[in-house]
Amino acid sequence: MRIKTHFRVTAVAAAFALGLTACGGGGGTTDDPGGNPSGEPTGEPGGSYSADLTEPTFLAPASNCYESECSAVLKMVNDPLVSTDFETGELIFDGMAESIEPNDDQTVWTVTLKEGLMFHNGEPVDSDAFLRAWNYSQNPKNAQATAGFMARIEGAGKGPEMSGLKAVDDQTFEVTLSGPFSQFGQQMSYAPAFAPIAQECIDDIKACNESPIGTGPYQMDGKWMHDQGITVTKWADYQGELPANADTIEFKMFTAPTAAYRDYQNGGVDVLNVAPEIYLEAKGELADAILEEPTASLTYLGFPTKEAPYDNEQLRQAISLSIDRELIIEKVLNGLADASTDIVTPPIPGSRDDACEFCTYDPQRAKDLLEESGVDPSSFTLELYFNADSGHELWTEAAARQIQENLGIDYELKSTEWAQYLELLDGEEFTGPFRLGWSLDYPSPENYLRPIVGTGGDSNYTGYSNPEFDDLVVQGDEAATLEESFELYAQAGDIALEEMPIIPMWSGTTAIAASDSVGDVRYDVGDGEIAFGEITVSQ
Amino acid sequence: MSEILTETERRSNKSPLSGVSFDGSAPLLEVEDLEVEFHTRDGIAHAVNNVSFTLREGETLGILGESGCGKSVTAQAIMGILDTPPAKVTGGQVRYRGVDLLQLEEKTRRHIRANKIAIIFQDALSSLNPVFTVGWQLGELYRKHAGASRAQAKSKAVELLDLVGIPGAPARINSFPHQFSGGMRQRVMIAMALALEPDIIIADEPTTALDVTVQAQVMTLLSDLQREMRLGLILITHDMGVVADVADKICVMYAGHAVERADVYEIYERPAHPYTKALLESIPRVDQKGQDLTVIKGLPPALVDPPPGCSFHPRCAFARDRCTTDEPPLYEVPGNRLSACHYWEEVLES
Amino acid sequence: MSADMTETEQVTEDTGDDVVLEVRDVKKHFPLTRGIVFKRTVGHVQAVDGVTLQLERGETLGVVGESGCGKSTFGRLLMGLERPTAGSIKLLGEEMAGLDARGLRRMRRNIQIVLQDPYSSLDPRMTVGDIVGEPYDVHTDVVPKQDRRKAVQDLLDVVGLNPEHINRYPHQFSGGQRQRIGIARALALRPKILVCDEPVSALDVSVQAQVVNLLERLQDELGLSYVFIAHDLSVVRHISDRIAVMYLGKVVEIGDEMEIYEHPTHPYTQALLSAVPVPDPRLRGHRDHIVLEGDVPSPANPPSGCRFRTRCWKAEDVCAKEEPQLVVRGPSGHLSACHFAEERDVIHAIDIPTSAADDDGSGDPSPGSVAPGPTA
Amino acid sequence: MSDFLAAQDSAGHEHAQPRSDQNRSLWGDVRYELMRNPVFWVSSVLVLVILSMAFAPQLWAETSPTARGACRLENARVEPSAAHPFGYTNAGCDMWSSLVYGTGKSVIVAILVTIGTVIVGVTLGTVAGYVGGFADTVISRVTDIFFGLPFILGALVFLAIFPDRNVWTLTAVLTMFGWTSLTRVMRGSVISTKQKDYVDAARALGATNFFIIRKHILANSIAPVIVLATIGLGAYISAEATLTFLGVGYQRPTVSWGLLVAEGQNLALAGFWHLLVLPCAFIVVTVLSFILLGDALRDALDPRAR
Amino acid sequence: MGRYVARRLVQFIPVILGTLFLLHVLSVLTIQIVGDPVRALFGENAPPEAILEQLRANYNLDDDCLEQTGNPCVRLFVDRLAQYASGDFGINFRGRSVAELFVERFPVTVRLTVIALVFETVVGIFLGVMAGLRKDKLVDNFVRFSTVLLIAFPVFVFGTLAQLFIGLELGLPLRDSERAPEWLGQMLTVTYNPEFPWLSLMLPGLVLGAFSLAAIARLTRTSLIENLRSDYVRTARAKGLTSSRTVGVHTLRNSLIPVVTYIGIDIGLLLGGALVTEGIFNIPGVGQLVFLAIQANDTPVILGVVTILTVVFLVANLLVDILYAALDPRIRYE
Repeated sequence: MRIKTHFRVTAVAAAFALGLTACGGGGGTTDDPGGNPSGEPTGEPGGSYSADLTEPTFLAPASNCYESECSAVLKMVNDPLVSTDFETGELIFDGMAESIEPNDDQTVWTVTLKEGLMFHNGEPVDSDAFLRAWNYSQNPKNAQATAGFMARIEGAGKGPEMSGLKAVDDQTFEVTLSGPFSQFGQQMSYAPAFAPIAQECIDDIKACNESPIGTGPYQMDGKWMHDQGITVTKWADYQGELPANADTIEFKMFTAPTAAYRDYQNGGVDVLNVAPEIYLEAKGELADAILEEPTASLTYLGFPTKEAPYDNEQLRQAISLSIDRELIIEKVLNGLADASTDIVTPPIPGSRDDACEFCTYDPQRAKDLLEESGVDPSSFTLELYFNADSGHELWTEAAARQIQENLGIDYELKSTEWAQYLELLDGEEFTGPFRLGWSLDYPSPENYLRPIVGTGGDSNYTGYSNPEFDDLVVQGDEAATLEESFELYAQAGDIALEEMPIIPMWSGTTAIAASDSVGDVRYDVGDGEIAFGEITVSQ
Repeated sequence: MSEILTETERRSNKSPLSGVSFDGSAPLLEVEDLEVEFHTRDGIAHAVNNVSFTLREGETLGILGESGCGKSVTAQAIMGILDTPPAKVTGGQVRYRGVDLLQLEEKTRRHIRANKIAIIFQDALSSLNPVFTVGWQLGELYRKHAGASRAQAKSKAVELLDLVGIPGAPARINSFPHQFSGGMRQRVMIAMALALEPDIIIADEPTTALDVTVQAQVMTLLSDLQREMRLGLILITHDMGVVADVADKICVMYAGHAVERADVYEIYERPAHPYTKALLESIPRVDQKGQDLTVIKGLPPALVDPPPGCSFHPRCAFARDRCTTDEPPLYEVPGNRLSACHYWEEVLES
Repeated sequence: MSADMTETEQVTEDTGDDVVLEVRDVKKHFPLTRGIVFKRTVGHVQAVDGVTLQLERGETLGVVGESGCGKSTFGRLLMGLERPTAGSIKLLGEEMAGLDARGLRRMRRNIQIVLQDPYSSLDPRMTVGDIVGEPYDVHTDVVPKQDRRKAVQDLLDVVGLNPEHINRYPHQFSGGQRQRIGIARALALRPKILVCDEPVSALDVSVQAQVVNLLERLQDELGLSYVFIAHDLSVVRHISDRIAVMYLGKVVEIGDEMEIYEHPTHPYTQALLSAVPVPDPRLRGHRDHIVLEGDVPSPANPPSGCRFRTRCWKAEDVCAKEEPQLVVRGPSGHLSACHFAEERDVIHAIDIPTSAADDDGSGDPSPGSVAPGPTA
Repeated sequence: MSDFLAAQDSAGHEHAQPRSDQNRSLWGDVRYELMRNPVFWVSSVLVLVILSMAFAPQLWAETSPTARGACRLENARVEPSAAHPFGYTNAGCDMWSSLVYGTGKSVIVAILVTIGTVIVGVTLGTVAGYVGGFADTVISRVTDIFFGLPFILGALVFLAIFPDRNVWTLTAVLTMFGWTSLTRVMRGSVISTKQKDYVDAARALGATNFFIIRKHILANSIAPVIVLATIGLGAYISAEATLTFLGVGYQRPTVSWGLLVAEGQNLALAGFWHLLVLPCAFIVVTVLSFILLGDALRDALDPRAR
Repeated sequence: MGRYVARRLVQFIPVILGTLFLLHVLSVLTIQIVGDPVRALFGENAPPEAILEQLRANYNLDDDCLEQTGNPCVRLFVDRLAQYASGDFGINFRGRSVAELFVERFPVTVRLTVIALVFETVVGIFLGVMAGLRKDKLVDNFVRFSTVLLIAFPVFVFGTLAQLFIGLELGLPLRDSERAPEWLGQMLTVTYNPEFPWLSLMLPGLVLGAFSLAAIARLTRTSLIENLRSDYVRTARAKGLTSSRTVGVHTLRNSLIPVVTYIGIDIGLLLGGALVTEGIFNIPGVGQLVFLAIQANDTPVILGVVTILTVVFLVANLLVDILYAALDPRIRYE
């Protein structure tokens, strides 16, 4: 859930970063969701520790939180409505929802809340708290960052209140969607977008932003010290199920990953996201003490499929085959990635490890395909686009060089500012392959396929459109069971991987360092975050 | 002259010099065979060569010469304030009351300055520190040499400014040098020189930059003070008129050499050195009209590479072959005079 | 002569055919401004305030006075380097004030200047040839290009420099030689008038005479007229035919050299002359010694009436009220601007006792009482 | 004219000899001074080497790191060895050829900026200093405006506009924020030159303002500007590195010293010291050479220092 | 004196207006050329247009002129001036008041600047004096070379090295040690520590001041050598003063005049240029704020903060001018 917004990437890390994107990715381990502890577990609750963080954008209302920094904090302060099991894709009711039930055609969803929930300030967490928050979020006037999550609800974006949202009683409310959508439950596991809001908070959002009133195991200890730190302490009256081992967690803000690492070396930080630019140095010093976990972030190259010569399917396949992903991962990304085998990244339920035929390095086959395609490699220059200052220079250049070497196509690297890049994207003005990344909003293959490759998808910048593909995705949405839907999504994915409007490159890996004084450090699959609540402190 | 220093101050002021035994009967200042060299990029410049003279109490010695003849260097060598390097005193003695200053430690020498021998520079504006008030700069002498308090120093400064005829002294001590006119600044310089009641004052071109009317004021002041305080005054100038007015004895310098030494009346009446003679004939006089100005041909020599023999010979009307090879010694000329010319008799007669 | 004689009358009286330069009531006031946003004029520095005089062909007019008396500004006015605030300057009968840039350029061939500082008046990065030839670059029609080098060498020869040194640079020359270069440059356009602004005051004593003699020779040979501005009264006397004494922007006395030096009538002239030291120790104590008190008042705020009255021992009430006109006063017949003009010999020894007894009356520094008269 | 001169009695007056026997012009003096100065020799040889690398890198390294097949990812970060004494860059290019070919990007910008700032500074400084009055007020205030904007901040704001950062945009931005000091120096210098008597003398000759500026003002005012510009040149090389480090300078695949340093910054600490040390050494030596050259020039040009 | 200050204050107005306009034009051009900063807040996943529009309106970025490349948007500028005049510097993209942000961060930067200034001035002048007094001797050459080295090294390299070798190698054992006083360890820290607002800025201050230290040392040296040759120093010697007094009192004060001028300029460079140092040592200062804002095209912050910085710079310069006048009475009485 980090990659969505590029706050950190564009705004911060770029300055001091030279490696890859500074953030890890959403997702988590595919194995034991119960925990994969590193370090010496102490098991004892109590104590305090500190972790590095980049200044979040907003802490309140939660619906304005659409990046990893704020969600890391909000995760501690707010309970989720519901979670998703990455293994099976099923919902887990460890949050505020007692149950979430769709009707038969997946259009009306009934949410029932647990009893006796309250905010840190004592206000009850009832249906009104959710209606208040969701209606606030969807209202364009409020310009909330996650307003898009409400888009499927009937009447969203049209006024102060959505017609599709109704409270049945204090504990129950009903959500009516404008169309059938089987993954709405999974979507609601993106906690910030669907969080409730206290009346006190909505009355004075500014104050609330400085000191959010949440529902989670931790509450704010003092105000948000902008650019310096946020401290949370255990909430004595917490009724929920989420773990809260340490008494206090101090999030220390760093703008430069190197500065964070220096403070880690200095003993000032206990838990550290090891950013790519310091990975090699940290690896040299800490070696196996670094915890490396795969994330759900996908890096890919998109083609302007309506532009010659990129309208040629074989050329696209040839280009994909000519790139040695493994070598780039080893030399440029320092091993912090896994070469793609599917558009859907590994930790996501429904992802596959052998789906992509053209994703392996095979220069000979690439040459053959190029010949078949009938495209003259000397007739054009491959213009490879990427957004500047975000650590993509090195690998795009390496990829371009491999294409040049294996296919004989000369290249030109084109980089622009992020804002300009987005304008080019929105206008579909690229004249060559372009770099993009993707990460999930909710753990479903649909969340990859439709936006990126689907006709008119929110993030489909390739101009690609295949009715057969779209149809398969819709069928997946409407399928009665998860298994059925995964099967249909897989069929759709095969079409995309054959026609290759985008070529998947790799999915990311995150690296975490922890000091001797903390234990039970785990990277949480679902949150795309370190499970801060589970960390124990040796005393 | 008011009693500027109290007895205690006098004593404390003398203490750094207590180890030095001055001979009260010896002449105030004797300079003997003084030699100063400058090490420059183009070679060694002999700025002062074997210069000797004596100064007694209440006497005014005029050192006359053109720019670059070594007269200011001589003054600074006596004061011990030459920049070393590039300058270096390579020989001779400077005896104050019989004690050779050149042999003294820097610490002792420092106390001689201002206490015994003081100097007045030509350009008072640049010689006074632009960023301190005049009162502060005067008072500094009392504070550093006599241990006076700030208040004492201030009142002494006022007395001094009064003494040198600066109107409104109590207010003026808080002014900065650039707020004074040229003449007033030069009075400040004189006040500074007088502050610690020295025995000798060296005035290095004290009036050159001033208008004639102001020059007259300053020279009058200086000679009055000299007479009153029985100072030994060394007046360094290129202006033959100024020395003629006040000096008892004259020493004429040319290219680092003292070429003629004599009583002031003698030297103007019958110069015994061709350079002195030529100088006198080359300057126009305000009280005469229509005199022909004799031109001294050529230019003063470069000190790095002086001509052999007599350094004046290339410009001299009396020069013969001998002058180009033999450096003339200081010949004794009747009338207790000295001239560094082989043919001084001829000059005297002409 | 009556004191109410008008200025016009003075002028017409002296004007002859041979007048090459005629200055009438010329003034130069520099505004003094103050203000934070908008500058407003709060006063004027009256650098030159109503000077009237003429210069005849072949004549040398000496202009003397203390620093700040306006003599240099006067020189710059003559050169057209400053535009007069009021009054007229006629050069060879042509009014300069009304000339445009082109006309002024043409007129400049007739009047040239020799500046005081031989160091800063020559561009250190130009060769002597370039410096002396610069007038020809400005006035390209005077000498054809191919003849310029020769012309420059001739000029160098004229001023007594080796023509072969044409490619040398100013810093390779001594002060006196530089002044010769300056003179050569001034002569290049064959001017009729040379304004010499303190041409020898920066020079060594032994070299001064070389330049003075050169100027005299050039005048004889080329028929030049000089305006010789200097503070050294000895040199001025030596070279000048007529002398104008300036004080605070005004001419206080003007007349033939003999008149001014031997029979000065203005107290200021007398003070000035008496202060000039004479290189003759025998005159010590035997000259009339007038020591003026204080400094020249600020030209921005000159005293009322007679400007000299604040330093004058003769001053009476009338001096503060009425400004004395520059008219013929006394028997000698030259112009003087003093209500109490009176001859006095101040440069010669006063023929009394030869005793060398020290005089102690000369120069009483107490204010107000200026010690005039003979002592001993 | 000739008759006027012919009228002269050329006999009877002797020619005074110039006092100095060495026939040196003022610039000759400067040259003489420089020749004696070992610092000048060392720095100017280095500067020549650097310039030749900038303009003719092929003299120093066979292949450009941007040439096809010049870089191999397999070689990334390989440390110096006997065969490759400079090792390989992070992108697997030969470090030596990267440094040599990077010289141009770094040094040419500095040279262009220096030329640009000198042109702007000299022009505006001359106008402000010579014309004075209103023109001076306007130019001085505009200078203040640009001066008031801290250099790095200004450059960041400005460079944000030009996403495609190349020699020209970097030159433009560095010039934009670099001209002010030269203008101020030139203005002061012109004002002091303007007061020199030889300017008056030229005016007295009837020279036009243009003539005076051309012949006297420029030549006599420009020395401090030259000195400052030389030192500035070094500073601009450093500035390119800093801007690149901040992410607003050059971008890959361009090769520049700043990029190499910025890239080597973190990798050095991971044990690949050559990635930082080598480009840093190039920058430091270059900046040092230019500053020392400027120093030597200043000493030679300043008569008081002799 | 009062008049002098008043005149300088009046001169501010066009300069500040000019600087503001310059910044305004640059930021407008950025939006026109680079693109919509609001859209850039969201990544690949474009939000509903209604939300973008609302945000644009919130940040005053909805004017049509922002679409026309080259249009200086004078009207926006006038609006902004009016807004500034009322003390409102707008809000940033995170909804926080720019003025508040500035006030929050400014003290940190001021502390950093003060430390850098004190360090560079004290050490710089000391080195300059040493070198000046021993011209062309070993000390002089050492100072000369080392200062040039400081100038030549890019500050980020210098900062990192200081962090590693001083902050970690030297400082960490001290901080871990029981015996070493805490303040000592904090002085040699690697990151800013709000609990030690001065001490933990020491090392960054040194890094920040290093460049100017070199400049000041060189300036002092030159100026001292020049002044040592002056007549009034000769006078001081003739007055029989000790050489330390001659140098310390009579020469140094005069020599500091150009140094003070430089410091005036330097305050601006330090305030604005601290961002590299602030980044390396994680100091939440103004430079970093602007830097982040530039990265995010956060126009209100760029304009607001740089405006305030410019005013601060100009005020600092005024103070320096007054100090200058205090040092040099010739200016004072003009």
